[in-house]
Amino acid sequence: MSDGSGQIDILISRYDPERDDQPHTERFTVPYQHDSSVLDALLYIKDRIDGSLSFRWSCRMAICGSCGKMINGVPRLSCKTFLRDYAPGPLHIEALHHFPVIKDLVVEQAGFLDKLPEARPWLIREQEQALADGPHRQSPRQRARFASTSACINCLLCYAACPQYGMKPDFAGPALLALVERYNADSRDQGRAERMPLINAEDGVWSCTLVGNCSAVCPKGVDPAAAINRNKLESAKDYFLRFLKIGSGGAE
Amino acid sequence: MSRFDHKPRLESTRHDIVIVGGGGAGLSAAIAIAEQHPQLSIALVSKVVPMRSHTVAAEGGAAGVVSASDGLDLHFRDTVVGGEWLCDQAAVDYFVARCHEEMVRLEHWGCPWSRGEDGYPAVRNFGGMSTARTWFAADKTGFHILHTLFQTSLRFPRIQRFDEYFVHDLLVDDGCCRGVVAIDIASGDFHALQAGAVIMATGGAGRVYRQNTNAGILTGDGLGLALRHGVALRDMEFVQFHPTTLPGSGVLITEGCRGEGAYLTNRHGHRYLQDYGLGPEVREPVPKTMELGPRDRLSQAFWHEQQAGRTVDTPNGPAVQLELMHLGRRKIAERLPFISELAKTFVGVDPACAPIPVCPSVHYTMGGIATDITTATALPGLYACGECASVGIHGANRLGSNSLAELLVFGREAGLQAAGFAADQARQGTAAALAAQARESAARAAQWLARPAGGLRLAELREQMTTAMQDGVGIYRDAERMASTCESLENLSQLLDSISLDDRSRCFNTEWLSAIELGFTLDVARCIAHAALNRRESRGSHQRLDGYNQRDDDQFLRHSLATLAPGQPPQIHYRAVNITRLPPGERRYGGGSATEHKP
Amino acid sequence: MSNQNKPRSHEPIVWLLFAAGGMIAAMLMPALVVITGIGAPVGLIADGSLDHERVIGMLGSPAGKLLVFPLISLLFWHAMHRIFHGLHDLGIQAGLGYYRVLCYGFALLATLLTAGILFLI
Amino acid sequence: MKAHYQRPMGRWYLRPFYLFVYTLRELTAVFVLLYALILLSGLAALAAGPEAWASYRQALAHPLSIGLHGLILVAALYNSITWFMVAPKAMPALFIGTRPLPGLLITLAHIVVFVIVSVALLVLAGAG
Repeated sequence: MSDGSGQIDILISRYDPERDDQPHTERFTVPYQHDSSVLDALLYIKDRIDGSLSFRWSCRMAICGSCGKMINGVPRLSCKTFLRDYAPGPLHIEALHHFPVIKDLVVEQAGFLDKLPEARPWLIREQEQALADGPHRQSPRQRARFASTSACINCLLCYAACPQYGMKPDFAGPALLALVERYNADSRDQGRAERMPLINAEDGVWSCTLVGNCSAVCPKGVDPAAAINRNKLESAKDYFLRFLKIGSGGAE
Repeated sequence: MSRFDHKPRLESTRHDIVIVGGGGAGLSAAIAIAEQHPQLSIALVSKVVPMRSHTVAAEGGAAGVVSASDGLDLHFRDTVVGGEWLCDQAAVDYFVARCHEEMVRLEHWGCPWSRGEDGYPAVRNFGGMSTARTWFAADKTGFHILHTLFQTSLRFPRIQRFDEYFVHDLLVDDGCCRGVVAIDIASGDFHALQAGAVIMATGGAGRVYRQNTNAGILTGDGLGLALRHGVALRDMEFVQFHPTTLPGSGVLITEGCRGEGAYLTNRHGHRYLQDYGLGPEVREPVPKTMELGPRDRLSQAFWHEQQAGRTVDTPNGPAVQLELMHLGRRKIAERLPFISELAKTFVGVDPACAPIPVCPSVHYTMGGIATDITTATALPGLYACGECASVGIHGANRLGSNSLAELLVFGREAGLQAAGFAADQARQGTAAALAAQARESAARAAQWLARPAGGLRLAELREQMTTAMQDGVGIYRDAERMASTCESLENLSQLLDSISLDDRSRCFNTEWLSAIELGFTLDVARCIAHAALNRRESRGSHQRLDGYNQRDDDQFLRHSLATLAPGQPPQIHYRAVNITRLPPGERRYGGGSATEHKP
Repeated sequence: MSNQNKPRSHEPIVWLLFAAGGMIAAMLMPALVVITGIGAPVGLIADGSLDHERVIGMLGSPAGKLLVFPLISLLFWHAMHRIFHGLHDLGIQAGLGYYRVLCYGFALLATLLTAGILFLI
Repeated sequence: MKAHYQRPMGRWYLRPFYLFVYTLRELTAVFVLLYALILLSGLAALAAGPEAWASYRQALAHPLSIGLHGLILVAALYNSITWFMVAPKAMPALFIGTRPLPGLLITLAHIVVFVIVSVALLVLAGAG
């Protein structure tokens, strides 16, 4: 840990689909201050050294979820990771693991985005309340039940951290299953039965072996591993108790 | 060399409505259409995946009259007075009447509003508001609103998303906006989306300044697009400086802190706002007093403190101190967890133990694409909503928490209006003309990739622009510096064609996009600077030091309208403000003297 | 788009057995290993208590059988479940269904064997 | 047109270190299996009669067997600790008011029970 400023070497994994068959590494040297982030370094390189370096970024304040990269092999938000912690370097930046690389540090996110509707990530009510009837009531305690799962910014670091997703892209994955839990745990929601098929599926909670790495890398404290594994018990209950619920409408 | 052919492809699709921008306003519009007109096809085009849009970074809350002691009239007055009478009062009336309903609608869609013990959504105080009416979800209100809207939009298969498509031109035929041309960022191919109506919801243009709270995507694309097709930008000189942001980075530290009772102190520990007509000093939050004053006044007070040498020095420039310590760790954890995280991460401060160093940064574009109360622009078929629009509710200074409410109210309005327009439109006859236009526009955009090497660096030009804006059109302005900024910007826009790119590839070429963005941003910057130079008075966020230090209702109780013709500096015109029921008066905050502090 | 046609996984059956075995392994196994694998063989356990007759008397009682059966059989399920998933972790794709039958078949066999032996005692 | 690069998974279970930690946890299953087999064969010996039981006890007393049990013990302890560490994630969420019960507390509770049960078993065996 150095607290001052200086220079740091950064190794960046580059890939240009129009020229390359596989990525190669390029070295850049950038200056840094005590508060320079990895994103600052990438912007410095793009602006002053090589404009062809491609990466996603936007808010710079760890809330939009755009700028996840592998930083020395660990998935992190580059806006929230500081060069001082890696001095004197070198620092290795790659595209998020487990996703197909489009170019340089940019990955194809369809593996998450296309599955989103399967989570039914919206409030499901048996009877929708009229606007005129005002808001639903929900106590602070009830709200606390889904406060942490609702904090997910979809940055996909958890997918890059999950070897099971890496081996099996059909796996719904940590963020999606955390989203399922977010709505299921919302006292206003009545859509659990609609979401159970995803939970119960082979590609649902049952592809998880509780590596736990998703929760370790989450920059927002979501704990997807807990969201998934709590639902293993729910799914197991659903598996055996569905026979007892015939006619109760509990199961689909 | 290349494994692929470089010929730009141009795909073409037809939709009933094209929405440009996937933030709060665009999503509100899309959902409103999908709900009310399920037969219409909607294309939601966004240069980032919708949940990355900058609505996500809004923190403090969204206004909506809720309590029995409050009333629509009070919200109306706060907004009009806060905007120093430059608000369209009919629009404000329309707006305040619909805020509450939109908050409830969001609640029904699952937005996790913070709650009181009674189970009803809680409200907090906000600057310039006479009572607590700001709905909030801890200090991540924008995040929760955006994700609620995005996730709710997934219910509607009629909303077809074009994620990471960059719109670089509008298609206009027969005097009507008929679609857009976009670059599919991942492939670099072009895509023409023809439509019966287009809604612009691309957000603000904070990136015209060097130090701002805005995301990298806020380059004013929508404003630039409208401008190039002859639509005027209104009140562009009014740029909001948020008084509490982190020095250097400009990371936003929400007004919600002050809503919860935080203090602002100078280097002597003195709560200096009482010296600027915002006193008396109160311990507990009192609406419209001290730290709950409006943003323009607070940013101006900072400037004076800095001039007087009473700010604190940080490695990234002067700052004052935002003190939350007296709120206690528990309340900070419950109400302001994100601020806590940001302060710890970016300046190494635990706000429960030490003050956060803050200073003003550019935050919000109060002007925008001029629309009427129905969000329609002067170009038939083109609608605008959210920060990129000027529907007229913010005037010379926006009150915090009115913008999140605005994008819900007018996003919905834009959706419904555009749907009505599109349903009326005959679709035949224009396809060939539009296709030709799209081809021509795509060829122009592709020219960037064919330019000779050895030209100017893009970033150099951008830095010169943001520096010129920061220097000339800041919190306090004078003719000399504004004129110099105008001149620099005109020169820079001439140099745009001398830029050459390092990246000539098509696939995810963000340098190419940045170059096109810079064209839009520069045009917006020029409009801001010229509109500012021409407004010879001081009002709201536009404060002058050069003899025009006072408000001048006789001359300038008027909207500015900026238009741009190729090869010429922006033209500034003026139009009357729609004042229906609250005549101009004195703008008064705090319980003490009404005399404003002027340099 | 729809998730309603996703086939239900039968994993809950083996997962419940794995989890129960895991709890037994985590809570009891270290102490049991010390007792049966180290303490008893080196003679730390009171003399005579491990005589054939006494052990039969203990484990052969209905209560003893009720304790021993889940203890041994669930350890098998716990181990075989992890071993099966370990094969997947090692990147083995081909024949995974075959290995599934093999792994859980082995656990089932061991369970039946345990029950059979206990029945005989 | 798009040629995306898909990085091979390689030997992820060995490197980086935090994934190797997981691999070790999964590897304890082999030792659990071994121990289960030892127990089962003991049961079989018991059923087969006093002679078989005696030779089973003799085999267990062999230094190799003691060494193996030492290894099994290490693996079992590692399995126990990792099991207790993930326990908070596998059980229903607990709250005190609006605050989630810290996972560490749940892990500690498991460890306390583990220690009590282990000591009780050892004392019982020693006394037995």
